[in-house]
Amino acid sequence: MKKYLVLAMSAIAAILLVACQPQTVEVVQEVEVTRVVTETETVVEEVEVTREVVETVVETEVVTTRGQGGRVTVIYWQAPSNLNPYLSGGTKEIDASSVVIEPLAGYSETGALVPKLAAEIPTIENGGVGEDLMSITWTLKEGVVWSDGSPFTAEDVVFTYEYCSDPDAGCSSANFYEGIASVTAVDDLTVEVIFEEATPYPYTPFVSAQAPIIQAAQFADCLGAAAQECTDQNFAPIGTGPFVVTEFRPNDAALFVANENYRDPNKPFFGEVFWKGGGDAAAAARAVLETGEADYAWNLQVEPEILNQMVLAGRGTLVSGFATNVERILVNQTNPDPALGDDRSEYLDGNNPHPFLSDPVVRQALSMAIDRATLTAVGYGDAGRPTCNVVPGPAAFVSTANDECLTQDIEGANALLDEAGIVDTDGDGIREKDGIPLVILYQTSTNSVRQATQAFIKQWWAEIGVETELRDIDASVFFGGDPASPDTYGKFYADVEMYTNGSSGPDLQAYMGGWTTDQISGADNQWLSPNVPRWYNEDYDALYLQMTQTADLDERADLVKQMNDLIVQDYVIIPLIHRGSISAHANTLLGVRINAWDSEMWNIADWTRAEN
Amino acid sequence: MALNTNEVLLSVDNLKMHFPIYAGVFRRQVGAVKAVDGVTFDVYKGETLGLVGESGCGKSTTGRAILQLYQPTDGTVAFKGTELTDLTGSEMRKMRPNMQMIFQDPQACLNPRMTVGSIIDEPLREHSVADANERRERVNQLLEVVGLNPMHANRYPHEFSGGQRQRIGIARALALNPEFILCDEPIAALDVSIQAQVVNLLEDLQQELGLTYLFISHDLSMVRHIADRVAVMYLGKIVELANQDVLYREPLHPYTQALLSAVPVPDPVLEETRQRVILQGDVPSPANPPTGCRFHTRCPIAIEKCSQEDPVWREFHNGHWVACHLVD
Amino acid sequence: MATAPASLQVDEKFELGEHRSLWGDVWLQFRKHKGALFGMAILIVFILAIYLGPFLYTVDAAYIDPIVANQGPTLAHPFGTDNLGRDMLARMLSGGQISLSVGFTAMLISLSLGVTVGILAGYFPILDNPLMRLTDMFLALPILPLLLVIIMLFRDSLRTAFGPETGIFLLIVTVIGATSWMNTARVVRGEVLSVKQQEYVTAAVSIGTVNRRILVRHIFPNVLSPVMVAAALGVANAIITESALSFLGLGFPSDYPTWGRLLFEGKDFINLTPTRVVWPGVAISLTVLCVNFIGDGLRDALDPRLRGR
Amino acid sequence: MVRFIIRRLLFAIPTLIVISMVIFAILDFAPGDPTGNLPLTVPQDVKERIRESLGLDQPTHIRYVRWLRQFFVVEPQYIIEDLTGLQLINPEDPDAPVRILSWQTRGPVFDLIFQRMPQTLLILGLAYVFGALLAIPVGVYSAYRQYSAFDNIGTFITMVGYSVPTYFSGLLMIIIFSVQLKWFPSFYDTTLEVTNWETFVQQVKQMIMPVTVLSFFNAAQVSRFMRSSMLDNLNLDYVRTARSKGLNERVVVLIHVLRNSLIPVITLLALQIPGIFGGAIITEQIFKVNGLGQLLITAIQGSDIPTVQTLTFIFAILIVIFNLVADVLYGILDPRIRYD
Amino acid sequence: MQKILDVKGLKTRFHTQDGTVHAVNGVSFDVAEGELLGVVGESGSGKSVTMMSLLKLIPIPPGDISSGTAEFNGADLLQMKDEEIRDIRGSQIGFIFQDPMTSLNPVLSVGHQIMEPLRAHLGMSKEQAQARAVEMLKLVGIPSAADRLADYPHQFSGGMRQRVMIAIALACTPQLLFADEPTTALDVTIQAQILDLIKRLRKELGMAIVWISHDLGVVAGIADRVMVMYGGQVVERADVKELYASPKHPYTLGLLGSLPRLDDAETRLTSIDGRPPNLLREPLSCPFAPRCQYAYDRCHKENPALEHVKAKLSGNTHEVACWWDVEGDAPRYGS
Repeated sequence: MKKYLVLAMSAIAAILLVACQPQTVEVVQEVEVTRVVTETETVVEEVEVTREVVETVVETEVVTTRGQGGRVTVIYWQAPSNLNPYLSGGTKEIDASSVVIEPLAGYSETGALVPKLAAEIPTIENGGVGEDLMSITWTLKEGVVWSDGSPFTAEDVVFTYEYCSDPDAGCSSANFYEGIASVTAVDDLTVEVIFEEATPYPYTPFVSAQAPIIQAAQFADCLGAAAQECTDQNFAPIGTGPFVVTEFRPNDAALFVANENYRDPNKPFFGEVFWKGGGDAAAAARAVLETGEADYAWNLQVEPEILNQMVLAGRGTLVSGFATNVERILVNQTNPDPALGDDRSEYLDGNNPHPFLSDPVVRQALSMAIDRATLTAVGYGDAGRPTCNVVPGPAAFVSTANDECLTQDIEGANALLDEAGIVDTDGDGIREKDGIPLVILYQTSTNSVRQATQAFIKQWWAEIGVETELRDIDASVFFGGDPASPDTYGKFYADVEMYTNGSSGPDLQAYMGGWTTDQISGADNQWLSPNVPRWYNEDYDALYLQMTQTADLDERADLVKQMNDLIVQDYVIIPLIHRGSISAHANTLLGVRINAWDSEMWNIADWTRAEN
Repeated sequence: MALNTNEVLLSVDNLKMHFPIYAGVFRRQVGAVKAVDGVTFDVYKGETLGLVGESGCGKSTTGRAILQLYQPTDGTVAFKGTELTDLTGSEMRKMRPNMQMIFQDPQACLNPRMTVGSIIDEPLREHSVADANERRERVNQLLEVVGLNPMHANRYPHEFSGGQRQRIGIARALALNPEFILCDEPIAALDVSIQAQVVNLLEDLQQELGLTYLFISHDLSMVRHIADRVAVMYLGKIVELANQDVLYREPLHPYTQALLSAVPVPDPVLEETRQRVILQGDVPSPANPPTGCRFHTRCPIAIEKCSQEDPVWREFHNGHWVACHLVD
Repeated sequence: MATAPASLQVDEKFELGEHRSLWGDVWLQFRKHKGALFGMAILIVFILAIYLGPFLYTVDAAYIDPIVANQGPTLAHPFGTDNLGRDMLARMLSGGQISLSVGFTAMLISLSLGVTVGILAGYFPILDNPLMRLTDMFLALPILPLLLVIIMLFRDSLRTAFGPETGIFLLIVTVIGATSWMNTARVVRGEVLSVKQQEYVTAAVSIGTVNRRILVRHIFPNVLSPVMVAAALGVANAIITESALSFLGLGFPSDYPTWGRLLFEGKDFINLTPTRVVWPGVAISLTVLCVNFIGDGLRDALDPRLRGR
Repeated sequence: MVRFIIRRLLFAIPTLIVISMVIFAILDFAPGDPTGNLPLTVPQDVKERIRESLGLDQPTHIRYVRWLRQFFVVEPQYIIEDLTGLQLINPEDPDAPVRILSWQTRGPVFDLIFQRMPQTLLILGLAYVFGALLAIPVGVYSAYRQYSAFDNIGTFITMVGYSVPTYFSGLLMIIIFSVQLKWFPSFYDTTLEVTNWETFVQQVKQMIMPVTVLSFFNAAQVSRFMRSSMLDNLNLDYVRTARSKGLNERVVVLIHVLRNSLIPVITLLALQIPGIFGGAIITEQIFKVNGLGQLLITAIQGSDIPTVQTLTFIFAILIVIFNLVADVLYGILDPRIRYD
Repeated sequence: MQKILDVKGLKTRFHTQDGTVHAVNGVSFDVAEGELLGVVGESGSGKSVTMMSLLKLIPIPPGDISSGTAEFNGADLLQMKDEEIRDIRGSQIGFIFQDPMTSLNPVLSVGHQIMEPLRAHLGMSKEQAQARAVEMLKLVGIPSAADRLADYPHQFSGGMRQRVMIAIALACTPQLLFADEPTTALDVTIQAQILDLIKRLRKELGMAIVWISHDLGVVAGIADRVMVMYGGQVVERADVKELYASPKHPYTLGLLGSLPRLDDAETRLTSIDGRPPNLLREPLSCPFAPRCQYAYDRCHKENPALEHVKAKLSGNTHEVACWWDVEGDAPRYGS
């Protein structure tokens, strides 16, 4: 009962307080329809991607008032388990909390920084970033208040830093706050961050939905180990965002109502967000696209043909956004032979090379045999694009040097292997290199699309005389960091493995740093380091060192491209698909701009509903 | 009738069989069902000793305790001088061929999943060294002895009628040439016309093979017919033991008297005039038997002493034993 | 000894009915149960199809052919294809082999555990209490969650030890078998307790038969009736459990098409290619239905009260 | 009877202790990792710190003892506080005992369970009640008219009822009634509060499909059981006695036979009650009812060990309790049985 | 004396999967007011089925009463509708069964079970029925009757339960009582108690009784007339003294001969060899012929009817169904 009262009161308040003023609503809608053209007699010759970008600027005289739109239903079939992104780190929690709490700045759907609680983005030009790259100074928007009415100040920002950087807190965004010497509140509206060393990209702390500002007053008792026990706070953080938590059911559902203290008096348009979880991706897609029970559904990892068929019902639209995630095959540069005991898959300063995969010719052939377009069409649809790079975005960072791999070339691969003298000597259909048959153990996590991909690739590799044994491991084991388990991706007790990775933000420095020699995964670092293929390249190490000292964006982009080409042309990583996020929204829901760089809910305050 | 010698084949002395009762939170023993509470008697070689009593009096338990199918609580059982209660499992196993058993329910005493041949063969397999052919010979012979067609050896028990099944049971008991056979109500489950077949068979076999029977039954007429001596049991004790003609002619114990008078005689003229002693009430529970003489609660002539003192088991006449305070 | 006593001569007249073995009798009774017969017939057809079918229908169940993806039934693919263009009929056949093998093997495991525990507990009073407390404990264990956890726990170690197919197969049948034996054990124990009281067991003891042979020859064959019924229901239960595990994504891996797995993978395609759901769904339901009917028929046929009615 | 109950409860204690150890041990050996589901962009050292903050670095036996204490000492205090309003635990006390916290939500597991209980109890409870209400008359009549058309059809339907897995029938229902006919929602809204007729209709609509599927399944089981229990009794001598007294058939069947036949059925029903709390994992999954079953499966998938341990242990306790209840019921219903 | 029950040509069959069981094959008999008719036969002779058929207590199907009439007080029981026969059961015809252990409903109190027919037939109120139930329990000799109404059957001993059964059967003071082997399951001393009770009740209440038994001794002591059944047929019928003094059917003779006598231990028993008749065959010949030492051709070809023969004792009637005159040692009707 209570929540309806609150709802009604806030609606009335909004109507009374806000003068009716005309408004411009900018609606950018990217509609992508992927259609797989299949003809019975021919091989899938192409995947035709029709991309239609409808960019309309709708001038309206429509008067929107806060809460006018009533309820909007959002399905996150994997429901959030709490609303404190610092304690969960999963996308579902980050997105859900982003309608309540906000960072200083976020990313737009193009990956560009946009101010949220900050008045503007600090740069060297406007003096916000120190010339020595050692500091950044954020100026906060004036007049922002928390949903409980108390003012939002720089102290809250400082508190957020203290909260997450406490090692006992188990903060899942702790890496956002690494390398910081101090965070100080210069005044109520100014925060200065001093880094420990020169930081060419200073926009990590307090930026994006993974690092939002929490209210100091509310979380005061939750520092350090106590963070785990602050259930009330974790389930209902007080925020500055467009909505306020009224009910939260972990792993099930949440109800939000419009924040009556939100800084934009006319927003949000919707008075209530009903956040629903449970079921699976297909059911979520069905609820938006077919039955119309929901307005928005997230992460629709469903076979593309199913989604396309659902779209035909005419109720909703699929939207997809792309960041840097790439599904890739990693080629083990070390010998994973179990006979080696503890030395299997250990780098050992280069003294344990893989018997045949250390040969770049073999790796190249493996890559050439793959038809990325088919994999995309069958497994990903709108949520994927074939790619030949480990850095597929942002646009300025993408190399075009490797695009010939987009075409499958089994003949070429065979020719390459023949030329290198890697041929089938004993007539069993499997090539041998130096007497060692090319038999590959290919592991990945358990997931139906991945297993389909594995099946395809096994078939193609068989055509170039390589035998593949497939193996899939439960995701929680494969991606878990248990040093005792032989099946983690970091241990890499296989010849090749496949998974998706990408940069955590538009800044690629941390991501690119993952393939330097000192990051080789092994026993000495509990297999936690990111250079999983155990790749060693002096040139790459040098380029990376250079990047850490370069602030200029164009130069950085150039370095990234060079590094990308180095690794991709050495075929230690075989990129397959640039994976995006795919969601669906009802046709009546306007203003959705899917964002792969930040929370998909980043602009929920701007969402409206079309008149029917 | 069977030949009578004075050679004691089986000697039972103060045999007790108590089944413990557990109760309470910790399942402690709180008492015992005194199914058999001190019985003493001898069985002579070649005779048939009848053991009669009503249901629950402990007659079957006595039989089974004699054959060590239950571990007796107290007392001794000597078979041809060998003390059975002291034997180990495998020693007892070697004794078993000498003492066999015929059961009440011809349906239940034959394993329905075994052929008649293998049922009769089982004791042979367990105890003899004979090979399969010799055993088959013996099975056929046994089937013929009990009047069944050896051709039917591969049939299952359910294909036979009750009387035929009882013959199969007898054949099994005879397989090992026992000296002693415990007949535990062998005719109770049979129709009248079939009972006579089985009883006649048992009598013929005794004659031919010199068997000794302990014949347990509730049917006093049949016991009188088949037994040389008869023991009457009441609530775990033997109250009277005598030669059959003596016992039926001059029963001493009031229970024996009542029991005999309760048996209907198939003669309407006799029935009209017969005087009956009709006992009142039911048999008390063996878990909580009355003090003193166990029969005193129902005894038409009980005196005070009966409820206090357990009467002594004594030989009243030559070979006529009784346990009653009031018999002089 | 050779001559029969005079009283017995007339027995030559004994007439016996038509010779019928005990199981023959059961079969006769079983035949009266139309549902059971029908179930038996369909199950036999299924088994034949599944085990002989692959010799006649030689399409590779794992062959991917995206050109023919998502087709309904056609001449080339009588059961249609899945989203990777794999032939559904071939997948159904190989899936059926696994599903049925799981059903029967898990049943055998469960049954041998249950029968062993039941017989030991029923026959040896000393073992009765400990074994029955163990049974109670297993009954009180929340099976499904533990099942899920155990599968996640041992899946990979067994895969490594026995190869991908045998490993997971062993795991699933063992886990299903090891968690479903308790009712059989209880029923068998009860039955043993009553069989133990039967005079033919006493007869065997009085003959001097040793315990081992009493168990094998007398006790075991006579508790077979409830065991057979439990066997039928056990198969049904195992098939359902396996498919439910697969349906939760925790059964066989995806390259191992059991019926449950096929249904799980097909469920999203229910509108696009409904056959993908219908074939495995109907196959599971029908098999379980048949087995249940057979169990029902067996129960009737083995019920001594109903026999000879 | 009282002594019997005490005895059984005493026996239950070691059983439950062993079960709790088994559960704890199995889960502890489970390979999952609560941070396994985090994106790879979260660095491994951060994950390590998260694991430490969850207490995963402590030895098993210490965690086991702590969990036992939480389960049997701390949580009951909170429950009592909730029920009575008494203040047993001083919230200001920094050493106040910590409740069992879920690793996924960081919230108390018991709160989660109480939050999930209403929908599970409502759906499974209704399905259970409907199932029994449907099954008993069907079972009675089938047995009474054994081999009649009603019995044959009923047998077939009940056989189908428990042979067709709920995930198949549920799937078909969703496609027919939600997608095609759009009669019922395909998602179950746990936040819906029934305040007026409209919301009541909404609630009924969202419950119809899961309740139907489950009650059909329950009814199939119970009616088979009811039927065979009736058949066991219908041929007994006392029924003939009742008829020989000139009682009419309704009295014979409903008073004499049903009374006896219901005894095993009622105990079966008692034994099924823990199942209501256990939730129907698959049905909840299909109809998106986020109840206890869904809680369990997400906890398993997310390696949320405290939640799985606590839930499974509660199920174990319920199973033990209702086994006892079934036995006691038997003693109450059947005058022949006297427990001591 | 008035006949209260007159059964003619009753045939009952059971259609089983093995074939049709010819359980009762043309049984005719009558019962006079206040008379006690003993029915003797071995298991499978059709004696119980006959009585249960009359009250339609056999399950139909598989049972099937294919022909016959049974006039009870002038109305044909076999033609009655279910409701009509229900009114007769328990109120005008009582029934006592063999096994008192299983014939009482274990979960209903004894009082309830006695009160049921009273309330159903006599429309008594609960209080009246209760009073009557106590009275009945006293009548059948159950001590402290009033206290035992609330007890359940398992709290009674076998003999007491049979008394309760009798109380139920006699609650509505029926004119006729079918007693189906009421003492077979009891011990001799308890049997003597029950027989005594029945004799007393018969004197007090004056109902007619059909007493089924396989025990010729029991029947000898209690019956006025005796009817011997074999293979679903009546083979001999006579007044009780006549029958025992001069049995005329070979089966009756055999039966008496195979019975050991308490008053005579020495004689060897004469057994009837062979096994009981196979009821699956239609009885076209004498059912006893295969076991009969007197049997000749005709016996295997024709089934004899029950015919009056000359009684040994004057004033008695005697009927027998046999082709052979045992006393004359010749075929009865020539050949």
